[in-house]
Amino acid sequence: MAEVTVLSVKSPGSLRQLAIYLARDKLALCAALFLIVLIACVLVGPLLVGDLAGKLGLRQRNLAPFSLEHGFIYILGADTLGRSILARLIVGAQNTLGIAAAAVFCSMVAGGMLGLIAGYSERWYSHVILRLADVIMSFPSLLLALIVLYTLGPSMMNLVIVLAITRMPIFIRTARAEVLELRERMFVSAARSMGASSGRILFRHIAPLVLPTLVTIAAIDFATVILAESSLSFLGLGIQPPDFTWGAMVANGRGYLASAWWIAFWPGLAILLTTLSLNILASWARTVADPLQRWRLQSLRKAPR
Amino acid sequence: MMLGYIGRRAYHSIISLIGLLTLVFFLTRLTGDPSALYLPLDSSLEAREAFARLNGLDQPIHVQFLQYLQNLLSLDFGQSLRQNRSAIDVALEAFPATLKLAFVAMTLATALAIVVGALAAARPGSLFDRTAGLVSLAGASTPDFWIAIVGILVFAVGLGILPTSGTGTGLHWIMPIAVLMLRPFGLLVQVVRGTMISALASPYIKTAHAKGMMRRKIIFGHALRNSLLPVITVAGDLATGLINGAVVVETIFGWPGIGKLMIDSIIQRDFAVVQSTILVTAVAIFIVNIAIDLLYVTLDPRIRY
Amino acid sequence: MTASDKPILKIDNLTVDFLSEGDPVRAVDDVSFDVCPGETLVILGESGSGKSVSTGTVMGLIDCPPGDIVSGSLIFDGTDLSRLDEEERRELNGRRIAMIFQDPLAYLNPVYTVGRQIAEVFESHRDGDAGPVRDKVVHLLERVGIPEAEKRIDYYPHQFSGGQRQRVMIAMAIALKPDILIADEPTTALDVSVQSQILELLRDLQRETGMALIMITHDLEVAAAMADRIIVMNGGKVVESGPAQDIFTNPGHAYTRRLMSALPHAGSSPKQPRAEIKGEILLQVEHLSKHYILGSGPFSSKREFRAVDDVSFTVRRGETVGIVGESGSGKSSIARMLLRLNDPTSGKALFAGADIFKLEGKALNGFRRRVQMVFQDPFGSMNPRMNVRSIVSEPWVIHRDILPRARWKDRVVELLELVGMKAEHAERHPHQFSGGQRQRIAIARALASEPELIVCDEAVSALDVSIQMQVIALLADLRGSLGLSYVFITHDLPIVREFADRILVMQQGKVVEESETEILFNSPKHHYTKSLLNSVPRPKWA
Amino acid sequence: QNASEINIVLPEQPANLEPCGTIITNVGQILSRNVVEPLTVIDPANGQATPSLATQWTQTDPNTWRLKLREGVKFQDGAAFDAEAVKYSIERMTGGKVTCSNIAKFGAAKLTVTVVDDLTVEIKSDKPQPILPTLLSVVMVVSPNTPADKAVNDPIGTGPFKLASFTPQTVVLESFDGYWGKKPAITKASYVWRPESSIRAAMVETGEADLTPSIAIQDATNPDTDFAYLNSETTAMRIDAGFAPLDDVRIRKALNLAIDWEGLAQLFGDDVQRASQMVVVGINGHDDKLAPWTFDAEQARALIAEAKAAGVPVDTEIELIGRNGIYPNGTEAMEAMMAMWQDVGLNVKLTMLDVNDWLRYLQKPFPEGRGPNLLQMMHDNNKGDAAFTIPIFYTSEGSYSTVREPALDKEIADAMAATGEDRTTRFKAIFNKVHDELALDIPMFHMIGYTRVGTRLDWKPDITTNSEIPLANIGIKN
Ligand SMILES: Nc1ncnc2c1ncn2[C@@H]1O[C@H](COP(=O)(O)OP(=O)(O)OP(=O)(O)O)[C@@H](O)[C@H]1O
Ligand SMILES: Nc1ncnc2c1ncn2[C@@H]1O[C@H](COP(=O)(O)OP(=O)(O)OP(=O)(O)O)[C@@H](O)[C@H]1O
Ligand SMILES: [Mg+2]
Ligand SMILES: [Mg+2]
Ligand code: NI
Repeated sequence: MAEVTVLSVKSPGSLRQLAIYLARDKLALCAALFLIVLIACVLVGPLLVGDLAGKLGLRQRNLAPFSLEHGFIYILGADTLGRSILARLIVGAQNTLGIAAAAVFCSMVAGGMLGLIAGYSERWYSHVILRLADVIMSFPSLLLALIVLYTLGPSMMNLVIVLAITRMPIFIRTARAEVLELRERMFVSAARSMGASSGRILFRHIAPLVLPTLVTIAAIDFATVILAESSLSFLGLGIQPPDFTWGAMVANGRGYLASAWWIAFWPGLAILLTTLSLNILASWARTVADPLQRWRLQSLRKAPR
Repeated sequence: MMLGYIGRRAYHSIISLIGLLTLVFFLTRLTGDPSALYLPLDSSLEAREAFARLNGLDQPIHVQFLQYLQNLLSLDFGQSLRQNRSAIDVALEAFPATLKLAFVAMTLATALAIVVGALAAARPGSLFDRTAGLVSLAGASTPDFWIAIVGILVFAVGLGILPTSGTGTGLHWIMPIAVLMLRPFGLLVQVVRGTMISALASPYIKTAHAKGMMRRKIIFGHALRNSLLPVITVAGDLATGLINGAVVVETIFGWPGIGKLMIDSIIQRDFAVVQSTILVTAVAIFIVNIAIDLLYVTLDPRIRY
Repeated sequence: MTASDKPILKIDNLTVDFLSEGDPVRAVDDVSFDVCPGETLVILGESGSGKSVSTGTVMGLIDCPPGDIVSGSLIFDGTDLSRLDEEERRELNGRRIAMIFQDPLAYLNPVYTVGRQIAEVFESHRDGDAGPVRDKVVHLLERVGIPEAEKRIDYYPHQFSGGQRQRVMIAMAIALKPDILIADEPTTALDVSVQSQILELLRDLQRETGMALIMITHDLEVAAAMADRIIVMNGGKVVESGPAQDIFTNPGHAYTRRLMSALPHAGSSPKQPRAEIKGEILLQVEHLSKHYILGSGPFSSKREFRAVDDVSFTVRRGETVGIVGESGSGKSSIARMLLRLNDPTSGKALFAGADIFKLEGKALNGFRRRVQMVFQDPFGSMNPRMNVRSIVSEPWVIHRDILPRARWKDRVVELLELVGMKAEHAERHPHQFSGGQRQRIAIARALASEPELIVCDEAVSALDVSIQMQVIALLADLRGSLGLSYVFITHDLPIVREFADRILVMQQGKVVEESETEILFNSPKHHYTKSLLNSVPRPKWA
Repeated sequence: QNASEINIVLPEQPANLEPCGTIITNVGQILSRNVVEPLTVIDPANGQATPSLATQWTQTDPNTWRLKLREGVKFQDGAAFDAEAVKYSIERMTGGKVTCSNIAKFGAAKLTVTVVDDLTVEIKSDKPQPILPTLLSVVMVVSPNTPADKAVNDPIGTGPFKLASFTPQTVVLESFDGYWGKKPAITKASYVWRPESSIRAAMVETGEADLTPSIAIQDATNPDTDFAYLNSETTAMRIDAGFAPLDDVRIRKALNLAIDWEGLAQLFGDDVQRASQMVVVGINGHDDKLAPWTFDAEQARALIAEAKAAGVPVDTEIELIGRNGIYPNGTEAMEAMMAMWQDVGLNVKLTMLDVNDWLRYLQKPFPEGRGPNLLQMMHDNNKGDAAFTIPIFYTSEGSYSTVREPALDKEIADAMAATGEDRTTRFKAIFNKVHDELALDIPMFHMIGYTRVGTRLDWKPDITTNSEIPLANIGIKN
């Protein structure tokens, strides 16, 4: 998601430049490295430890972490069926990140787009969009999930649709709120006087100023979506066992917080670190994208004195 | 002009409300016949048919809908199948608890987030900024039930300073509110921080400095006021999220609110209650959204509808 | 009034850089000057020569980083300004040192009423003298000549005209009768009569309280009228300084000489009406009116304000119509309506025969290509996220047929150079420029789409005389070679006299007089026109 | 808080307090034998009916039973308990105007009640009802002032406690002074509900509550307060024998043999008992000697190979249908079993459904277009007799049944009509046949419930705790 903002910054040799900016912000660099590791997990994790993630060990249920007795793969302990938590974290990354990224991205893009339109235009459809947002907000996501489940059947696609739709209103309304103010700015008038189409004004002039806020929200929504996904699997719409996500792993450990904290803790930590990294990157991207703030990431060479 | 706007909005909202109820009515019926859920597992097919007949579920759906509309006109919202009483009573009874929780949690979260976010934005990259960011994000991306249960285990069982759950004294409020606040707080801190950084770079902040205003007043008077639009929008969205979704807190801490009621009645296919709860929350959500839209105009004189 | 000779503010060897990736930009280079109580120091200089930055440093308003004060000492009344902590700084700002910013719209907070923003000065420095703040604010607004101050106090900045905002800014600065007032181009948007009123007000204050005044201006007449001493800046350096009369009568430095000779009013060479303006009618405005609905809050009562009241005029191809008039008389409103940015309350405007207000779709798009505007507030009219290159090349993106993409880069540089800027400026963002530089970027952008009509709303008001002349010459040149027409809104009589073929004089929304330039200047009919022509400032030493 | 007042925390909020719904766990645990009393009570030890509001009963003919009622009993609203009241209560149950869960236990039987005298009633059924006294344990007698056409939330019965309040947070019962029996030690009981097992356990630990039923095994960590008890629930997988390859008995046996039962038991705790039949010990018809299947993957593979050789399409995908939240660790169990079956070479795919969806598979009519499937289920028979189990599972008409074996139907019909020792042996024979010979299902475990009882109370849970918590039996230690 962070990439979206970054791409809109057109500067020469922009990729290299971005890398330099990234190196300047140590925290953002860590975040980026963490995400790269995650992406590596997504790509090659299942090949490396795929079998271990599903391997039952009923006699080592709830194995405590930090013991090497059963091999390194059990360093983070074992879950309620005695499966290696580490292996499951690695394998689970794929589904988790896939679903969350797809859902958050769709809701941000669709919601943001609708919000831009609703804020900018005064035609009937902007009312319709807003009332639609009201309706979605009032419509319980669980009910929506059930309905989709019963009418369309369970599938990854449907899951993403449900999650994306339920998260959309916040993007619609936030984008619109910002547009309401931005469209009164002089540079919008200036663009209009030059003959810029509404589309250009929205996407070239207004959207770059709205996007940072949307990305901030999206980054946090990532965690929300991961957890929401696990509650939907309870209905049968989410990822179904033997497939799993971090959200499902957390939910699985729910009953064991008092007796085997590690079952919910590690996947929870993974979700937290992912969200955290995304947020740090989002705020870094925000700085990069804002010409008034960009100096924070530049090497400011002072004159000799 | 404002009254006209409110009137128009109310009118639109009523139309959307009717649309919503119709949608809910037909869509909920897609989620299966509830008869089997209400009878013991070993009850006979005849018993299930008798049940459907008794509750009018055997009628064609459009007949049921007409009946529903007709009853609506006389303010009869149907009977709860589960609870043996009027569905709207059930919904209205559950609503205040949720409303209280949501109100207190949102007020606190927003106030706190504004302060923390603004101070973080005042010195981006400072220690305070980084700590506040990490802590608030950690809170926002940790599963709420995790915090709730661990909180109970620590504060009620371990330290014995708070009651585990339930309602009654002021102490009973502490944990539910804290858990409920985390996500809104985390998200709002990020939003406030982001928009404030931009606002603080505006020229009018220079004017304020030149006037010799106190730093605190500049941050909270000038910069904050200009960044409130997205903040209240997001806060509003989160508030509506709490209105129909404080489920975890309600279940774990035993606050019998509307979120839990909604989930239960959806799972149990208690259609009349589903419809009534949605009606109640939708009205609340619509009102919140209208209030927020009015707030925009008061906050930013340039905005007009 | 006697200027004491102990400087209240003394600046020595000030050097300020702006840092970024690559080499720092030196905005101010080893500048020293001082000012004594009761004295007026005028800073003249080229646009972009570091006037605003060096005075901004005095108030501690340059963000460091990215700004970097390389060296220099700033001594105010015996205290070293660079050593102050936040609270001490705050005590000084607003009460003892005040500033009038160059770009009044951006520097006013859009969401607060002007009354409140002025009142904040009092509230920030709560001193003994009691009395309702509101009355004081109303009084201040009256002093700076805002009509209906009692009501206007509750309006928001965007409901004011450019000149009115500037006066709000001034009111704010003089609220506490500071020891030093730094006025950065305080009268760029004011018509001559209001300008003289403001200048008088400043002089009064100096007489009353012995205020020291540092005034940045590009307007040599104003400079002459106010200055005790003058310093002249160029390229970040002070190139000349001395008593006002000496500089005017006997300029030493080459740049100063160039300045003085560029003075258009010096030799009022009677201009012959140009022959080529007999072209067809390009723009015909008929009975145009604009009424604003005014109200201070969403729930307050509303009233109607006639900003433009039954205005008619025509512009021929190749002709320049100047609009001069009172600040707040509706000039910008007309401009905005002509550009279809605001809807008129009534009236018609025909552009090349088609009613502008009824244009739709393709026709509207074509119109927007043929008509451009330079906004009174150049900073606000540029997207803060775009760099100059994309700002200037935007018309080509919108209207694909103007210029092939391959030529954009060169053309941007060309245009920038035409308005006196440099190629390297293309990669910078609007906030990294001086007021005059932004104005020139706006002009470059207007020229980029190769329009037929340009509406210039105070388009050269922030430029120093030398660059002003360069830009005017450029515009005149285009008029000649391409048949461009201009609606030229300005307060600057010498410039309209030089540039416009015909002049409309506006007052309170109405056109009170319209005639050929020379006729107007030689035999004004309306008493308002007469008063305008008569209030040309006089040199202080005369 | 007064020493004789206790707090009980239940896992679920009772949706209503209709006395006709006491077989629903969270209603029964509050109302049953506290507010309303049944005509008979089942002795948990042997499954036999013992007197409650009915003191004696005799079968006058195969279809008719005559009951003697207890004397000197009053309803909490002052109405007298008599034959009319019993007739009213039964007619209210069977009238069809009130949705009555309890009536399901009677199957399709039609009952007619006649008042013989003040304290005698005669109950006539349209078919022989050998176990009517057992069935009468679900007949809760309510005051004649209870509306007959409307479910209620303010039950009035003859029990030792009367309902004081019912709010979304709590139900409060207070002792009823006019109770006919011994005065209970407890004067007031407040019920609250928390779904989270660990919270309930914590509430008893901190003293906020005195008793909570059904905590999760991992929360039952304190031997002093946590009691394990066989809770009458039996878990199993139903095999849909109507589809290949499940119509082949070798495959069904292989399914039973492929599971590492000991390993799987880990999920349900040390006290869980391996099941070989769908009823627990103490239920009439349970056969102690019927041995459960043991884990033998080799044999399972061999059986599958054999079936394959015989042309059975063993590679067909078999759908394993689970239900979310059916019992603790239910999903894990499904995952584990799926893995084990896959291990022996069966193509099993898991689908977890929500209750309503799952119900379509459980009860007839089954959904169209299903293929070979295994259904996760749990059966609760605490009513003392296998008659509540065998017919619905194994007859052709049985509402859960996927079997069509006329011979078996006949056997079951005979057993149902039999009484006494004969009845028991016949039931045992059926269980044996179903298990060893036909392998119609995959019985898993007899489940264990854990209840945490505060140290203040003197009480032990038993097999009936899932349906009732009689406050009168709870003593206070001091
Ligand atoms: N934030 C900034 N970053 C980089 N360069 C800047 C910045 N602000 C100003 N400059 C540069 O510093 C120089 C001095 O600017 P300054 O605003 O002092 O000019 P000025 O003399 O006030 O001109 P004008 O009359 O046009 O207002 C200009 O060349 C400008 O481009
Ligand atoms: N949006 C608005 N709402 C209400 N009143 C407005 C608005 N814009 C302008 N006005 C008022 O209309 C009048 C004309 O404004 P306009 O900006 O056209 O003046 P102007 O001639 O351009 O003045 P200046 O030379 O000071 O820029 C002013 O009195 C101003 O206060
Ligand atoms: Mg300047
Ligand atoms: Mg103007
Ligand atoms: Ni001027």
